Amino acid sequence: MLAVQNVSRTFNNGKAGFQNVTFSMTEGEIIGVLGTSGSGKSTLLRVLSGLDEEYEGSFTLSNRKVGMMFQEPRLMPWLSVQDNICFGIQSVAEQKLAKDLLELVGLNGFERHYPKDLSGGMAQRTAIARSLITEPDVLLLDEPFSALDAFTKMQLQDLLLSIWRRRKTTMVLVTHDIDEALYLCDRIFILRGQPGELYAEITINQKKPRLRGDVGLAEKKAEILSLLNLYNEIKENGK
Amino acid sequence: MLAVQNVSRTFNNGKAGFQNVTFSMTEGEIIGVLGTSGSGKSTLLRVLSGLDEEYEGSFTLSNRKVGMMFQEPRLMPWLSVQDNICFGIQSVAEQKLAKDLLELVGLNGFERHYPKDLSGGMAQRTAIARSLITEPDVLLLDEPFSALDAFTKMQLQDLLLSIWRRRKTTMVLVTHDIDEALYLCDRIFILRGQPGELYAEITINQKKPRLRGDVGLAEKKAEILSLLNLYNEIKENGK
Amino acid sequence: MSGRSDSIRVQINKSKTRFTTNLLWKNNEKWVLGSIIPLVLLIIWEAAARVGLIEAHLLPAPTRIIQEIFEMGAGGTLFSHVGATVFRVATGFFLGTIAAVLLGSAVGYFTVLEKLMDPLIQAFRSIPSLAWVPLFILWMGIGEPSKVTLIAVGVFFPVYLNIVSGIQGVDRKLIEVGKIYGFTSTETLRKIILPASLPSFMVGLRSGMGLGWMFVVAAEIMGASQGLGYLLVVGQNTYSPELIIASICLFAGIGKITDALLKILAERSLRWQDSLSNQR
Amino acid sequence: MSGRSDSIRVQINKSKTRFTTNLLWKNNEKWVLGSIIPLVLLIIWEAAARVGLIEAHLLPAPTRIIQEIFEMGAGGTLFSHVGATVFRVATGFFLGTIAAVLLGSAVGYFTVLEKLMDPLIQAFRSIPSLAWVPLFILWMGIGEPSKVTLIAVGVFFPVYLNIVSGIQGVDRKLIEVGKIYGFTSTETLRKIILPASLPSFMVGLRSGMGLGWMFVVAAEIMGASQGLGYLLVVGQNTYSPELIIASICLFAGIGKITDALLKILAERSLRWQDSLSNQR
Amino acid sequence: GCSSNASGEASKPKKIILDYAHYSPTSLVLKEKGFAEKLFEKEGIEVEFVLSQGSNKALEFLNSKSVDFGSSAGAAALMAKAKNSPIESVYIYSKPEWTALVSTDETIKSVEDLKGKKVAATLGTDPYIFLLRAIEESGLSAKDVEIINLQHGDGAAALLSGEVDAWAGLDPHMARVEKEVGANLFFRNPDFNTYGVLNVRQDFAEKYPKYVNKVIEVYEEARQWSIENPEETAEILAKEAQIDLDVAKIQLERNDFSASVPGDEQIAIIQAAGDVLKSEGVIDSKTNIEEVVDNLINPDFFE
Ligand SMILES: Nc1ncnc2c1ncn2[C@@H]1O[C@H](COP(=O)(O)OP(=O)(O)OP(=O)(O)O)[C@@H](O)[C@H]1O
Ligand SMILES: Nc1ncnc2c1ncn2[C@@H]1O[C@H](COP(=O)(O)OP(=O)(O)OP(=O)(O)O)[C@@H](O)[C@H]1O
Ligand SMILES: [Mg+2]
Ligand SMILES: [Mg+2]
Repeated sequence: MLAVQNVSRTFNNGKAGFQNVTFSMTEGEIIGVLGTSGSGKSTLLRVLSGLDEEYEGSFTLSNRKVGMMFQEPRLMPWLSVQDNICFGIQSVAEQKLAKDLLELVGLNGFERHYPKDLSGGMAQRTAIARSLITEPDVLLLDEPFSALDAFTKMQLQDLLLSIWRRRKTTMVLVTHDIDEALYLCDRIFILRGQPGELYAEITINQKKPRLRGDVGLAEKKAEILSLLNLYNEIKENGK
Repeated sequence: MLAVQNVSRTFNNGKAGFQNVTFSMTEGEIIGVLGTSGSGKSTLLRVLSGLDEEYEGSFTLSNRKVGMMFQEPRLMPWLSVQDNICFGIQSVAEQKLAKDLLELVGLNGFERHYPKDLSGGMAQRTAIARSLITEPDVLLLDEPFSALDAFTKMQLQDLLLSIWRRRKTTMVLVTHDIDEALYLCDRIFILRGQPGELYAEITINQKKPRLRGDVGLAEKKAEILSLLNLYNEIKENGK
Repeated sequence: MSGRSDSIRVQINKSKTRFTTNLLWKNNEKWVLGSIIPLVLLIIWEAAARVGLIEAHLLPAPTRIIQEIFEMGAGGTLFSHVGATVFRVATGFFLGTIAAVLLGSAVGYFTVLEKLMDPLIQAFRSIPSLAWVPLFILWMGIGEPSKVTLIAVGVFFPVYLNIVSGIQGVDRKLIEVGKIYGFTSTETLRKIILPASLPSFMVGLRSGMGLGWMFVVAAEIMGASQGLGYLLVVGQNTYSPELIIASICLFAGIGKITDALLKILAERSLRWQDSLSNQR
Repeated sequence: MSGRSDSIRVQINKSKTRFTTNLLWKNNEKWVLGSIIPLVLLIIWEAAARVGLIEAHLLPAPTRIIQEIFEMGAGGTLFSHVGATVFRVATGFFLGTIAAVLLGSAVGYFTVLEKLMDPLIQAFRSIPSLAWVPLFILWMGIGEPSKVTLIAVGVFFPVYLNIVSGIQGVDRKLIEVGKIYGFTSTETLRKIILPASLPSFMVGLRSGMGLGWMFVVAAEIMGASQGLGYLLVVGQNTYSPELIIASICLFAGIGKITDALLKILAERSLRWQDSLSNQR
Repeated sequence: GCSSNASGEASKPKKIILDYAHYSPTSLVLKEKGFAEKLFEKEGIEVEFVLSQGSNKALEFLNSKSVDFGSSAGAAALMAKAKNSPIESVYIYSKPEWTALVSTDETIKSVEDLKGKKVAATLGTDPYIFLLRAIEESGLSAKDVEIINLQHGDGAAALLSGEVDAWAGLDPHMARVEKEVGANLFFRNPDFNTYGVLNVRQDFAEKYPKYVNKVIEVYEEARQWSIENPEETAEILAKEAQIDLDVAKIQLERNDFSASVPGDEQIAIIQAAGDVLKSEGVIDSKTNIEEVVDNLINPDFFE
């Protein structure tokens, strides 16, 4: 479905961005991307979505409708929440869907608000709804739940799962929340360095939906933390 | 030091914001604020910092230098990272401090970049450095580490602690990360509802620095989750 | 750093009480404050004229001017002069704005077009209104079309300039959102770029309207027998200071009205802006 | 929704190769493209004049105009005319800009000042350049000061308008950052508001420069014996189309140059903008 | 301007466009009384009036075919003709004394007193020519005075505010300054004024010579009328030009409507003006003034 062949995109004479990334994805797969800040995760999504064409290497993406949620909400300040959600759709038929999504992300009663009157989390939820409304085949998500409280976050993770179950959407999910990655993804990529390189790949075979408190997942978490070179750090800090 | 007396700030004819918040703080205390998205956490900080004067009720804040970090980075787009960090200071003497902070938040080598060329996490770290450079007595932090990976996040939490140890800075920390709140705070407030109300207050007596894997903290976490009405939710989802 | 240094702050129900009592003042404050300086100036001017500090044949007293305007009003000519000019400016403004929007958005959005056409347009921008007059007479005669077109030319440039740079200043991040949805150029223009550059466009409109009023004099040199610009020129040709000043006052007054309308329009359409002005 | 529908994309080392080979073209492309349309127009005009489609006493051929300009250049008068006008415009531009920055930032930032002064200023904005002439002669005589001041008046308004609305459009979020640091009004203005409204200010400068060139004609009606505006008026009074067109061309040419300078300045100082134009 | 297109029979224009101007009272009377409309209505020809705000505008309108007949000062017509404007002067609408040298300074009593002084005039216009000829006649040269180029109205203002010592004035500014401030016209000479001439576009004259005659005919009618009704003429002028009746009267007193056929007298004066303009460089030095004037003045349409 998606095959990425040795793609690099660097800035500053190769001092930032990412390089030599190779992987492939099958339909309906959910891939998580973890990595230190500035390791090129957002840049990778920008390349995959076609926004950045200055990359080197090559990649194939079958003829699919791509949806993307950016790291910042990027709402149109002149549109109300409702209109922002409907931003990408032309037909009136989808208005119903907009209503549903508004409900699902918990923004009922805020349809008429302008972005400037939203809280950070509400803006992020609006952006989530906007990226879901076109029902894309490939969904690129850049830290979609970073500004949400634990409660809302879980709700929306489940929303994402339910969409995946219904439409077999292929997803690439950039996140900093290891639990989130473990709960949602089939494979997790770990980017490290500056420019970032694909450092490790972790496969999670458990069927979705998974149990949040699962022991197998907890083990994976320890593995990931050690891969991110964190385990020692934590011990050190905790003395 | 800080005494808040029944303060309310609502929007939309009392349908959003927060109301009837009363608490007081002693010098050097770190208070965590948890709450669902849109429950008025940022609004509370805006009121405390003096940016929003349309509140009702009253509060006293002894004559202190207040520092604030906003939920969004709010960098000046026309200033480089270096100049953004130095934005609040007048004297050249503090340039040295800027250099140190740049190092501490891990932005070495990016001094000359404009905000548009930064990754989300890097922008956030610049904002952190900017709010720390004035060495304020009261620090209001609005989800300061939301865009950072687990690794960087822990580093910066420790940075915050070291500053606290050195200067006994009083802090109000809004966060969605329960572990973070447990690691850093003396008391944790939980806001709930729309408009948000102070629903619960949890005191953590353990001395800082704490152990991240501490069992006592894990118990508190369960308590907080249940307070946020999450516990049942999780069970439900996990079936 | 000074730090916010108010030690104790107590404010109870501040906003609520404020709201009801001061509503009347709020509504009229703008007008009252706005008229203070003009009134003071008028009074000084009148006094100076009365005392004889200013000679009447150079600068007649305000009362004389108002009388002149009233006489014209009573004679019915005022209305036709004002009407003719307002009509010309309105039509010219309309046409100029349309041209500027079309050309401006094309030039602002397509780099090639900018490179092709912008240099020429910028060169034309500094040609004075008076210089256009003979050319317009030559090309279009002295009828209403050439007058309206000349005004449109005046309106065009600031609107164009503001649109182009408004568009070029649009946040790349928002445009990328459109790209994700596979927007065509026209869609991007219509749904993202134009709304995003609206603040700049509004300034352009107001600037353009100002220039429309300026160009109307040049336009009405072209064989008009009605209009404020005509009055001004007649005043200058027949050495009637009261006519000159009366027409200047009318220019200022009506110009101010049109500008106020545009300003209200701008405020209405920019409510969504998270800006200094909306904060108040 | 159309969706991005390119099935296969292969791009290897695209940016690197592009960079080296096309450097020469990149540098000159702007000039080459920019001159296409003017050149075509010139050729059509020359041809029409040669064939006799345009009568010479109405619109002389470009070669005739160029010859006229060269004659003036050879006679040494060209330089003094251009010099006088450029000097006036430059001084007026400088003064007008300073006044606009001071007044504009005060009015834009302090609501009270806006309510007090903005209405009056907006009213003055629609007074045509020609209308100011008798008043300026009255107030300041016919010397250089009144000319420069008149130009400054012309420059003032667009710069002022753009500054005020630039300031009022500044993102509240950034201003709040300043409040946290306890900035005084001047600090806020200097460190946040002015830089943030720089894009708008730059458009204002370019608009203002355009108006400076327009007002110079009105200024040079006031007893000048040198300058492009003077040439234009002399051309009109002595029925010399080649003089008129030559001065128009000079206006356009020099106006374009000043605008290009300002545009470069704008581009330089707006590098930080995350905008459409910086993306290219 | 697509005005006088021949329709059907080539010898008859569809529409005749005349100009009217505040400096030509005859044209105002003509417009007000509707003589032209009366005459041409019978032939089914439309008449349109266009306001000229100065000689230069009238000539510009002629050039661009926006009018068929335009009123200007004789010298202005000459300058345009020297630049190949296709026009002919076929009628004299008045011999105006519209210009004189004006000053508010008591010490300036003659042209000689202007030596070293500042004098305002509008380049290329009748007052300018008048000033040059006056200076020349008095034995001074143009270099002995500082001529400041100001529009007519601005010149008056500059004189009154003391910016200049004298002003080559033009009615009605002059009449007004005289009446209201008591400025003194220290040098007058009607013969230095270059007459008010009615010009026609050459192609119109060639195509419809008969109608040139007819326009002259209605102009004659208007001229007669204004000679007979000076009071009403003043009223018309005051109303049209929006000036006081008194000022209008002074202006009319300085207009001599007695002669209307262009002839040697006019040719001589215009030629003299042309020589001055040529020596001042306003008209190209290669121009043969005599020939140009000869081509310009065409009395043949009088019958
Ligand atoms: N200027 C405003 N006008 C109207 N409503 C506002 C305004 N500012 C905030 N609100 C509303 O107040 C409520 C609380 O906002 P606030 O930003 O304090 O939430 P929060 O607790 O910080 O949420 P989050 O965790 O999502 O950042 C929201 O419902 C928001 O819509
Ligand atoms: N337009 C640009 N010009 C220069 N450098 C850039 C540009 N865009 C991104 N970078 C650099 O590329 C690197 C990777 O950025 P990217 O946004 O992909 O990081 P990220 O992995 O998403 O980090 P975060 O987790 O903080 O969002 C950063 O060092 C950044 O400074
Ligand atoms: Mg990122
Ligand atoms: Mg918030």
